[in-house]
Amino acid sequence: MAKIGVFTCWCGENIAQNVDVQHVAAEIAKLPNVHCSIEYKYMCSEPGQAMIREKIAAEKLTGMVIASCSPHMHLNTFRKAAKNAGLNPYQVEMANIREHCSWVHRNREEATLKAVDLVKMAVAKVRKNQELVPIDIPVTKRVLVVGGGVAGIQAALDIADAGYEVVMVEREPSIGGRMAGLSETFPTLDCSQCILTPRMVDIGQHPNITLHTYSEVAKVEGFIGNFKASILKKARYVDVNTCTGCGTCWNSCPSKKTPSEFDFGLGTRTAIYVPFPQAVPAKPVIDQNACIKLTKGKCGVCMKKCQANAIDFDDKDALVEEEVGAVIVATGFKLFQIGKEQDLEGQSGYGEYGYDKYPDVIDSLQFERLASASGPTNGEIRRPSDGKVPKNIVFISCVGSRDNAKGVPYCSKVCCMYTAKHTMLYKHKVHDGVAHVFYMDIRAGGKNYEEFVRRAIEQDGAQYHRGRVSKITEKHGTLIVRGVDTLAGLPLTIEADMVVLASAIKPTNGAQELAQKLNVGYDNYGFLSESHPKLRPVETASAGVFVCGACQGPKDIPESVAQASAAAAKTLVIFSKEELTRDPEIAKVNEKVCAGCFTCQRVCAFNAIEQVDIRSPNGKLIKRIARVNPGLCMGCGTCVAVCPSKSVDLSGTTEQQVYSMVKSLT
Amino acid sequence: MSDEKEQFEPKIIAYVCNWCTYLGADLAGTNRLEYPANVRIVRLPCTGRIDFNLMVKAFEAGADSVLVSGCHPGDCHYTTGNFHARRRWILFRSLLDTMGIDVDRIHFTWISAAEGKKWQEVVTDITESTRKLGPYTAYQRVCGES
Amino acid sequence: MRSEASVASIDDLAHTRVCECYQCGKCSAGCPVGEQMDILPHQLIRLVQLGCLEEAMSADSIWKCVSCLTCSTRCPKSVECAGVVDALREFSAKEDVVSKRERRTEIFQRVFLENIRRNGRLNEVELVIVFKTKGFLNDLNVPLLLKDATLAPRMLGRGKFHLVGEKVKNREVVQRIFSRCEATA
Amino acid sequence: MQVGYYPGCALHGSSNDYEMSVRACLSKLQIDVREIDDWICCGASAAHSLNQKLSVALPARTLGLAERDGLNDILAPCPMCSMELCKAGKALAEDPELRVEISDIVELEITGKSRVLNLIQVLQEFGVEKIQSLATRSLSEFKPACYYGCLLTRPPKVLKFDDCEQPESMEKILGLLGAVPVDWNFKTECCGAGMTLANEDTVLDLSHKIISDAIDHGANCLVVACPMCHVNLDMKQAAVKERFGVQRDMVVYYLSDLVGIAMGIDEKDLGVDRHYVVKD
Repeated sequence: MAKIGVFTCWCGENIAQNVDVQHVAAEIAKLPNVHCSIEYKYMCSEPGQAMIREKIAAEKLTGMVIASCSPHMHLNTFRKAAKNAGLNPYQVEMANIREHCSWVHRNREEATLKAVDLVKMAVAKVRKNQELVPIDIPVTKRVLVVGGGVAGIQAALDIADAGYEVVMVEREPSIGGRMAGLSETFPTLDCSQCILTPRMVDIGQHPNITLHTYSEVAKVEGFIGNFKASILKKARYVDVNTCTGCGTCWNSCPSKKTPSEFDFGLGTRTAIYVPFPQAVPAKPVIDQNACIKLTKGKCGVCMKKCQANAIDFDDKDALVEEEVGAVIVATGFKLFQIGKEQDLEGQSGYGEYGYDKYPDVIDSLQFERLASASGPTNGEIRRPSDGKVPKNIVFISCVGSRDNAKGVPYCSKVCCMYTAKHTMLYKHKVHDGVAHVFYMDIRAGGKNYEEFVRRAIEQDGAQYHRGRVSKITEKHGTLIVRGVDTLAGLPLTIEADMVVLASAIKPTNGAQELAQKLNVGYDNYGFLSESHPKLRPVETASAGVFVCGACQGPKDIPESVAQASAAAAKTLVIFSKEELTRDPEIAKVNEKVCAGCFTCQRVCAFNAIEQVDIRSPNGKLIKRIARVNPGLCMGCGTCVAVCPSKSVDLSGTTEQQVYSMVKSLT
Repeated sequence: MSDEKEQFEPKIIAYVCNWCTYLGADLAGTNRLEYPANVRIVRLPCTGRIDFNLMVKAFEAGADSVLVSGCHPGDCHYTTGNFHARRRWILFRSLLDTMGIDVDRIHFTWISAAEGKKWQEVVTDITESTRKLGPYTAYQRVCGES
Repeated sequence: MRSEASVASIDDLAHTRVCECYQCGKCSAGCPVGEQMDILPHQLIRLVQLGCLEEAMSADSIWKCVSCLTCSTRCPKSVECAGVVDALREFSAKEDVVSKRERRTEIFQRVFLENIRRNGRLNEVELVIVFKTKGFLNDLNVPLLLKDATLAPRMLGRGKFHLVGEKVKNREVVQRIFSRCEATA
Repeated sequence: MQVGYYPGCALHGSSNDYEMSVRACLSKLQIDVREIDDWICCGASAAHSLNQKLSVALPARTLGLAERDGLNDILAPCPMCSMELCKAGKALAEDPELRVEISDIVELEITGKSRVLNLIQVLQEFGVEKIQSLATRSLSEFKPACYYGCLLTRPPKVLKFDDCEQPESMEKILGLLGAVPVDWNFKTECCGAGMTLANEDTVLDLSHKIISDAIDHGANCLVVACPMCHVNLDMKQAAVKERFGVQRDMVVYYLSDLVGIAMGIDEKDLGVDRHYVVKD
């Protein structure tokens, strides 16, 4: 027989003013199973809680109702009190007679009547409550970091330094990402490689970090605390363990004409190569499409020269499995393609700017390589067509960004800043040169950002024109740029030696496919969705999967790094416990009646429903039914509503509980 | 109009989600926004949980109107629960209509945690409109007989 | 006369929404006749956005426009800039606020349409003679009247001139089409 | 292959050399060209400048006549006509209300389903390889700057023809016939089009830029597929020369002229001798 205690709170005058608390307590005392009904001035106060604990123990209560404020306010307080007194915390219900009653109804008689109803409903519910035990899930204290750019590096080092294992997967032969190719960084103009490469070395040498470069995530299964990732290690044809990175192979490779990915086609590389001298690992890969031995069967110079016998032309792609408890996605960005080829419908590129047609029209990442001391020109600004030092450069902002017709409608956020930086770097290297910038708005919100842009204009003399460029043509090796200065109301034609297009930022190739593997949402452009834009900025719809860096939206280095550390912190929260405790108020399938229609599986937003085969002892399939994975279920109850045979129910809000609440109003 | 009808106080049962509308109603309280005392809230995790049976049970319990309210589209705490609710809602309506249930007594709305004011307005409107419709004796008669 | 022109009626005629323009100026940058314009294309759009329609309708530049569609084609917001210019021209002519300096261009367009109304197809000789006469009556500019006169014999010599122009058989229907379009516009 | 034919006013007026050339060329290819009976003017820029409704109704009448005669494909060698017909056809096909209204105005039922093609499209449909096989002489002495002007590719959403910024369809055809087209900048810049009479200054200025860029990039002739471009670049070339002092004369061919020459048609039959600027 249920023994229910009901505790009605005055909340000082907050409730008592408009609700006759004593009347409520007296009415409720008449209900069946109500063992005691008590009112008190402040139930949440320590004396109030002490009284509750006493009553639970003394009266051996099996359930209790607190009639006071919103459960969002104090349900946890009273559950804790119950637990301390030996009552299962899930046997506690609240009736909200403050926010939903005394505060919103002035008529004391009506409010009191309603309060009685609300407490009755809670009593009806608690009669059907069951003891629930929080679910414990073991945690694999290892994290998978996808992407080895600055965001991934930061997250990985934070977690590894905290003493946990990190598995890092990077698609390219080396980690470093976009930042490794940048020249100097705004607003401080510190050298990008100087600040990044030591961090890259840390990754390579950290005892807690396993690095898979030239690898991709093939599959991820499981749930928070218990993921299993398959990682495809692409054939490298070089044994990283025996290779010493001496460089003999790439210095002797006869296939030298492949455009360098790292230099965005401004330089060339050999078939066996490291993308850049500071690469981590500093071990080469063989490009199977460029290698003469692999394409034509003859050559093998590198193998003959290699003292360490590290070359293996029979190398094959391989899958490795890694078990992890959390995943951090840091796959970064690529630039919008300015040429004709586009990867999204409705985007068409900029034929009017002649990118792909005029060699001296380049994009902003290419300019970074020209300005970089380790770049194809050793940091001298020389134009690609003839190596001449350009005396006039036009920089164009918002190419692809804020362009609903051809590109993407959003602002790429960093272009204003790096364009200002480009003008400065150029002026510092070519003192008699003129840098023109066409912009629509200057977006320089950030610490020392506005000052930086003003410095480019006021000290380094960059010529800023507010307006877009309409067309670029070429005459005798000079680019004719037709733009406008809308502030002066003048069409402008500028003869330039080189044009740099600040192309829009888009998520990198394959980000959407990865998101699908991880059950993480993404927007129309492929940027991954965080679970709340303000309060859960690195979490995703998948528990245990976090995002950071430009894969979530355009952002600069400081922001990427900050978000990466946030993702690391969230991961460490998971790792701080031996076992994860999950709320037991989740769905459960009655396997006896489940007909295996799997409607529930189709509506579940969390992939929490699995198909399970029920077999006879001799292995014969009896039936296939649905089962809820307690690690994934979030307890929304959508499956309960759609189940045609009513075989699923939601603990804590069972069908019987809801029915009896409603029935109590009859 | 008879005095009796003027004094009719309808019984309204509201199924609301825990994360948006319940908090919206809490906010109405915090801001002391007064509204008629006719509504009884049943707190559910998500409107996705609401099925046909819950609607019928409410009328069986003597409700004169039923209100279903959850998060705005795109704001669901559980990503898509409210979409499923909305989709099912379209089905319910015609099904309930076919069964002879007065669909003017069923209300579906979205109220966010920030919309205390909207909660006040919705409850006031529904109370008023239900008061005009009068007690749902038609259902109660059928139900009583069966 | 109260003006019929409004932001809404211009949007309607041009099948566009001028409010979408964010004033990047790409239209003005690419305009082949931008250098000759008193008010640049993006400024025309801005005037319409602000509701300063009289200024826009009496601008020289709406008649300088050669309808090459470069502006509309390159607009990042897909605003039909050339369509807006057409709408402004239509209202400007209807409400008789055409800039004095650009009357000749407007007269040319009117003469062209009258020619089509009469013949169904363009009669070039008639077009030239009527345009020259009306243009002369407008500004009494003798050099402009006589210009190109020397081209005529050369054109005749090359068989490029038909003194008697073509006419369509069913000219009544053409006239009815004109009347109906003028009535509904 | 059979196509409906809409010459437009220019080809039946001062640009009759273009019509000669098109007809000679298509007849050599044995393309059956059927002129739309009693077609009317498309209204050109005068209509869309002064009466938007008229700018739909005039081309719609012609489209209706073509539909009545069962002509599904219509060749309009003048890009202005072609664009106006396409634009009206698209508007009519997409808007049922407009379709009813305009059908009443023009006294013909219109669906807007006929395909309107420019000269390049007709040659492409016929098959460039087939033209190549009919060629009797190489165009190797020609280094044309192919000039598309405004309305062959614009507005791209209506015409859906070639790349509106860097078109290449004429170069492909002429290249296969042995010509050596030059890469240049002003392929799609405007020449002033129909403003020849109303605003000559503009036309001379724009034509000058086009002709000099073609010369700068090593062209020895210009190729157009538009009667108005031809007027501005050919007839006005003397005036351009007088005002700006261009170094040399540039013969301006219609696309059909060069295709015809490649197939061995006599230049006289193509009307090439009637151009203002002729080869010395």
